[in-house]
Amino acid sequence: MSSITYLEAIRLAQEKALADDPRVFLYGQDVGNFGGAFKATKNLAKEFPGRVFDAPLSEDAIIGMAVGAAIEGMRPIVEMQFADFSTCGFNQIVNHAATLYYRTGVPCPIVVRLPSGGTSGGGPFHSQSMEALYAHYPGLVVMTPATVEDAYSMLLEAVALDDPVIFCEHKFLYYHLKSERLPESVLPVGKARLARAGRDATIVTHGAMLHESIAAATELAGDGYEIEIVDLRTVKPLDMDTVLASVARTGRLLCVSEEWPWGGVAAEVIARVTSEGFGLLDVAPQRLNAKDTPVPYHPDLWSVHRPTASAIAEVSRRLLNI
Amino acid sequence: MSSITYLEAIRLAQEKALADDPRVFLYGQDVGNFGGAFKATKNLAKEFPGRVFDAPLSEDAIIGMAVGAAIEGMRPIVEMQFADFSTCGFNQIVNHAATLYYRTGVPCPIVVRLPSGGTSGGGPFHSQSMEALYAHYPGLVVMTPATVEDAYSMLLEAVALDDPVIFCEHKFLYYHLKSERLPESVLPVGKARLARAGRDATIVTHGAMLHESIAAATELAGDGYEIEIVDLRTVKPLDMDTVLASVARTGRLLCVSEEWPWGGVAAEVIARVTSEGFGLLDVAPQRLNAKDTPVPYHPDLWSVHRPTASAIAEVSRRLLNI
Amino acid sequence: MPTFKEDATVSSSEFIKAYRVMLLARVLEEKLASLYRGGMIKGGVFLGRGQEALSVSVGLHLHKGDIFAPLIRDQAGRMAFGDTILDTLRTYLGSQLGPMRGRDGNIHRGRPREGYYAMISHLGAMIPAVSGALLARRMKGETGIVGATCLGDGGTSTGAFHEGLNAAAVEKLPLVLVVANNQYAYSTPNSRQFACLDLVDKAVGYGVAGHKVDATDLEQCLLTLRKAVKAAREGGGPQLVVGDLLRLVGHGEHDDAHYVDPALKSAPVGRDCLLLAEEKIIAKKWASRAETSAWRHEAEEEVNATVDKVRREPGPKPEEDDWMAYSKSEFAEHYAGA
Amino acid sequence: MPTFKEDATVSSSEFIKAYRVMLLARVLEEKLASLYRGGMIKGGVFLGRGQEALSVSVGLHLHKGDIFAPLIRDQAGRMAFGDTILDTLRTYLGSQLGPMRGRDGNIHRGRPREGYYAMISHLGAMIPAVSGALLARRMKGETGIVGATCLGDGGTSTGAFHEGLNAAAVEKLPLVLVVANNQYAYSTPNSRQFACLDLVDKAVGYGVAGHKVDATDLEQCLLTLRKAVKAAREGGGPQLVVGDLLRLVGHGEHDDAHYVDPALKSAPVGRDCLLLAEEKIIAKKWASRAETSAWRHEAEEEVNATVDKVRREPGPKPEEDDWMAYSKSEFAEHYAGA
Ligand SMILES: Cc1ncc(C[n+]2csc(CCOP(=O)(O)OP(=O)(O)O)c2C)c(N)n1
Ligand SMILES: Cc1ncc(C[n+]2csc(CCOP(=O)(O)OP(=O)(O)O)c2C)c(N)n1
Ligand SMILES: [Mg+2]
Ligand SMILES: [Mg+2]
Repeated sequence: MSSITYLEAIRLAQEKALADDPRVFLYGQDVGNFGGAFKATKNLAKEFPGRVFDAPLSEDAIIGMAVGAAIEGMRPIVEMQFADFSTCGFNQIVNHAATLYYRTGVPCPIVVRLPSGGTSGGGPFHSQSMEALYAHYPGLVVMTPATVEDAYSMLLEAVALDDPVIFCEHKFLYYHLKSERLPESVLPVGKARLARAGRDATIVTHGAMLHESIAAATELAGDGYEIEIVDLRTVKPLDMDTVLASVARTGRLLCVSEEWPWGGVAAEVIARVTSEGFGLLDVAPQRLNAKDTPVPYHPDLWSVHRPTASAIAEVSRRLLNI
Repeated sequence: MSSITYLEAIRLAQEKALADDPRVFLYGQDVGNFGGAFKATKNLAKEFPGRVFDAPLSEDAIIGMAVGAAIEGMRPIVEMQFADFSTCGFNQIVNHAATLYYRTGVPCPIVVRLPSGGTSGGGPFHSQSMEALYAHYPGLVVMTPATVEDAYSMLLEAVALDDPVIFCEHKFLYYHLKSERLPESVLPVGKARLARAGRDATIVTHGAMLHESIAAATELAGDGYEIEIVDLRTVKPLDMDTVLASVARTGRLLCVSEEWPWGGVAAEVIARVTSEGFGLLDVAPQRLNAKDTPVPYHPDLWSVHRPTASAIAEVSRRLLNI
Repeated sequence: MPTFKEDATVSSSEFIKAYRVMLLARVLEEKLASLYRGGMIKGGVFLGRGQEALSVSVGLHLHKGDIFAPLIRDQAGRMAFGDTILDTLRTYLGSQLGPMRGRDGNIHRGRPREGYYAMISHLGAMIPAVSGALLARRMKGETGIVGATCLGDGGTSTGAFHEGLNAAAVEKLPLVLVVANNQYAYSTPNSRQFACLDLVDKAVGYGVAGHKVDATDLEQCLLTLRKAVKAAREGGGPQLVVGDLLRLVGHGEHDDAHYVDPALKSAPVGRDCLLLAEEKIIAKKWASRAETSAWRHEAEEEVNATVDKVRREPGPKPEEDDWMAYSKSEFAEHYAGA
Repeated sequence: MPTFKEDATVSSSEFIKAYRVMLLARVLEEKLASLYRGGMIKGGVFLGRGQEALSVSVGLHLHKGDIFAPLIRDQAGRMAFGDTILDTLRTYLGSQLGPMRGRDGNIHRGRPREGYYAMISHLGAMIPAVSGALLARRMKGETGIVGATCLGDGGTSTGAFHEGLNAAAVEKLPLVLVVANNQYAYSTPNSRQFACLDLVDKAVGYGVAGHKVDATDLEQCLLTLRKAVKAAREGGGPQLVVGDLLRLVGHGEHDDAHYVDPALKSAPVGRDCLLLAEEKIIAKKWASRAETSAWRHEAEEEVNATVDKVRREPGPKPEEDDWMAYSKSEFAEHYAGA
């Protein structure tokens, strides 16, 4: 098997879900014959006739229809063309899908795929990281796969879950991230992963920021510092056991997140670590998010708007008191 | 002047804004002759003909129209019938109003009034506290007045600001909170207020939770503990100077917020305090939010779903190691 | 357009059946209003007085296995579809034994597993949900199914209405969307809500069938819904039914509806569909005045007995609730303090 | 319906003026496509090839003081309304001197202070914005103003379209909403987008005037927009204009549009409005082939010269940006690390 991209892993996971479970279907703009704006559903309409189809330009209806289909026992996977457009289907996600189980006892097994995060030139409306927004609402599972393996296995798990899943797949990783094979064994849903072992500080991160963090850690390794990195994988629920265990080892915490700072993943992780593991911290925990402005479209602005390996390395140095 | 309710203060502020500034107008469902679902615009349509009018049942259009009117130099105040329905106007708020200044340099002076928070029997769709959601987005000022005086003066300031303001007025305070007079001098926008002086611990809170926190502090005062309380007033921007100064005095921090925990105001405040004032903390900061489920409609469930004075007192005791 | 010659009348038994459900809904709602004034109700009370004829006609034409997503003013339609006095009172009185276990209430109640959907408050939102349910049924190979949902004149202004109806039309789903134009959305009159001459004029813009009915007239409602539901069931795609009527109560029981134009109250649209139906029964000699009184009495007895029973039922116990928004208990988060 | 007898022709000078703007837009967009292939463009490139006749007709009928919120495929309409080659290239090439200072780009550019609105990506969103602007103008006592905005066939499926047009209709605002039905929304054909026979059938459901035009025909476009804009300006309320045409490029320059039905390409709807307009000019002897070639050459010269100039302009400097989403600098938050 030749190497598989993150994007192809998502396509393969959907293909497997369709093949394995007759309750699965795909709905979204251009996901049918065209195979999706990013080709995440390429060939699937042909392979699974009547189960992969184009929706009108109606995010609210797309999610609403998925909710209804889920009540009837189906397992819809819906694609938003970009995460940013999910604001138009926001009400159905947070007020219908997310509340259904609590209110009625009937679960709502939908998967909403959000092509997320920044890419060069994407601009304010094709770059957003919306994981914190959805994680704020009770009832939603929010996944943020950072590797090809996780993109594949977590999407399959998302489909298997009875609860609604917001699946934040990162566009920056679509083409560049590659793997030789699909995973055989996987971590359970809600478990974070130790992406890199270290002893001097812990970086807690997710999504595309995992790779920036790894690059920063590599840079710092050159100076003799060993940074441990926790990839959250799902930001809700949060695997505090893994995070706290790492902080217990290192005593230092940096949270790196691409979404905006106020109330973001980094804020939540720091709040949790400090209230649950205050004594583990030797110094003030730090965070690094995107800047608190819309995501600029110009590549030169964008590349400093989001956290980069060099910015992460710089904050890490401060954290390490170098 | 007989005593003024929180709700009446909001009405009076709108009356004054309409009287003082010809650019101000009111738009929203039932805000015209009917005077609004909560009567926050009572008589204003009659007093200001052609400037207070009923909108169709269209939150997206209501906000969108306010944005357009603001570009043309007006100062619209729009009312959502309940904060919870702003999810249907979410896109215009976060992607249009919030981004306009950054993208084009043209400010977007709209005020979106959100009747917020829980009341007995309100249930999942008439009780939400959405301040954290909006604060996550760059470009929005998020106000959460907790007193009659602030309801009045902050709404006037909101209208005067060039930036879009999400004005979270708390329904629980509408009728019960009263004051003898309207404020003469006011704190500037973005400044928190020391609502109660103390030395043993700091509670940082906002909105209706201010009053639960005061009740808890009063209870603890009976045991000889002096709790300092900071009322944030605006949750974005956050007045960290006031918060940090208080924590510097007390060494102990409890954040109390009615919205959901994940990424809420409490999480943000704790993240800020620990990263900026770690050394000030003697013990782990704590937070108390609503439970992580939709807001239940039954009064007996609701009354334990949100933080109450007794729950706050209980967590405070743990914080004080009693 | 097909003509349904054989369908053009309503039998006395069908009419009486519908009338009795309307009457039961009316009696039950009068009780709810009285309990509300007595401070016995948990949450708000939004009644369907004056809208029973249209609502009941929806519920009566649905079968077991169909889908129904009622809205605010559908007590009659709910009961016609199988909801009970007991479930109704359990939600309003806050019994733990109700279908929503105290977590949500009143007009939001439902039993989704039985095709009886539990509305969220955001108007219009049930339209795509029912559409998606119908799509699911089609994918499962079920045929002859109908999904119905109701809406007010105000609800037609929502984006959800538009997107939902359009998507249903594209898929040619068997959706029956019933709009009760009661002239007001809370206090907002039609003139501030839309500018088309008639809401049914929207049908052509979606490519769906449109039906118009005088919703004070039970017979016309029954005939119109019979036709619309049949057309949907037989593959005719979405059906938009618009009924004209007047809300004969406040928006909710807290509202005195002083803003309602007196001219509307005295116009034909302001007539009470229940009274008209009763008059027809009498005029047609399908039953005597004594019989209709007995029916009302029977309904009152049943409602009162159920109130007595439900009042003795326990409310939800906070300490027994699992406080889980997830079906998987591993997903419970433990927030400090909470 | 009023007939505009005196308006029923387009003068040669008006036609040629429109043609030359279309030509300039076409030439500029061809350059953008070429720059895109050369990797010189920042952000995406979405072109309006085939849509110039409809688009230019909108821009040409607006005055200074009117409002225009163009969409993806409105290079021609933008230039007719006053946008320049310079501003266009500055955004696409990422010059700091462009109207959006590198913060947003390309089709999102605008100068709201001059009535030239800067679209957000979320389709439909500009409709209520223009409506609100018109409401504001009315409150300020300005009359005779028009606000126009454009949309695609796909955009009509959004809730924003519905809510915005309805609200404008209720307020009887002078809104001209121009729908370019180019048969596809990205890859999605009309058959998966709506079920009405024609999008103009939606007009009656909003109580607004509807206009239909063959959008490959410049003269018809000019006449139709003249009529619609005049009607709006004179108090006739919102005008819904639907033009049929075909997108003659990919959705964006990354897209080869292989999914476009060949039958559509060879149908009348698939004709190139620019070629048709040129043929008409020649046939009517309003200009010679040599003159039209000279016009094209002139446009190319100007575009090329501007590219040369803009390429030498600096891009935005991150360290000089104030990174403020607020107009009040006190509101800048200081997040640790950032
Ligand atoms: C999206 C949304 N916005 C606002 C409300 C608040 N609200 C509840 S009922 C109502 C009026 C509804 O009017 P209509 O649709 O005509 O139904 P009716 O009450 O007349 O039966 C409003 C505005 C809501 N439920 N949903
Ligand atoms: C609300 C929303 N959803 C999705 C998109 C992504 N998107 C951009 S253009 C497009 C197709 C638009 O089709 P149409 O409205 O027909 O305009 P055209 O591109 O054909 O001119 C889509 C789906 C968007 N911009 N906005
Ligand atoms: Mg109504
Ligand atoms: Mg199109």
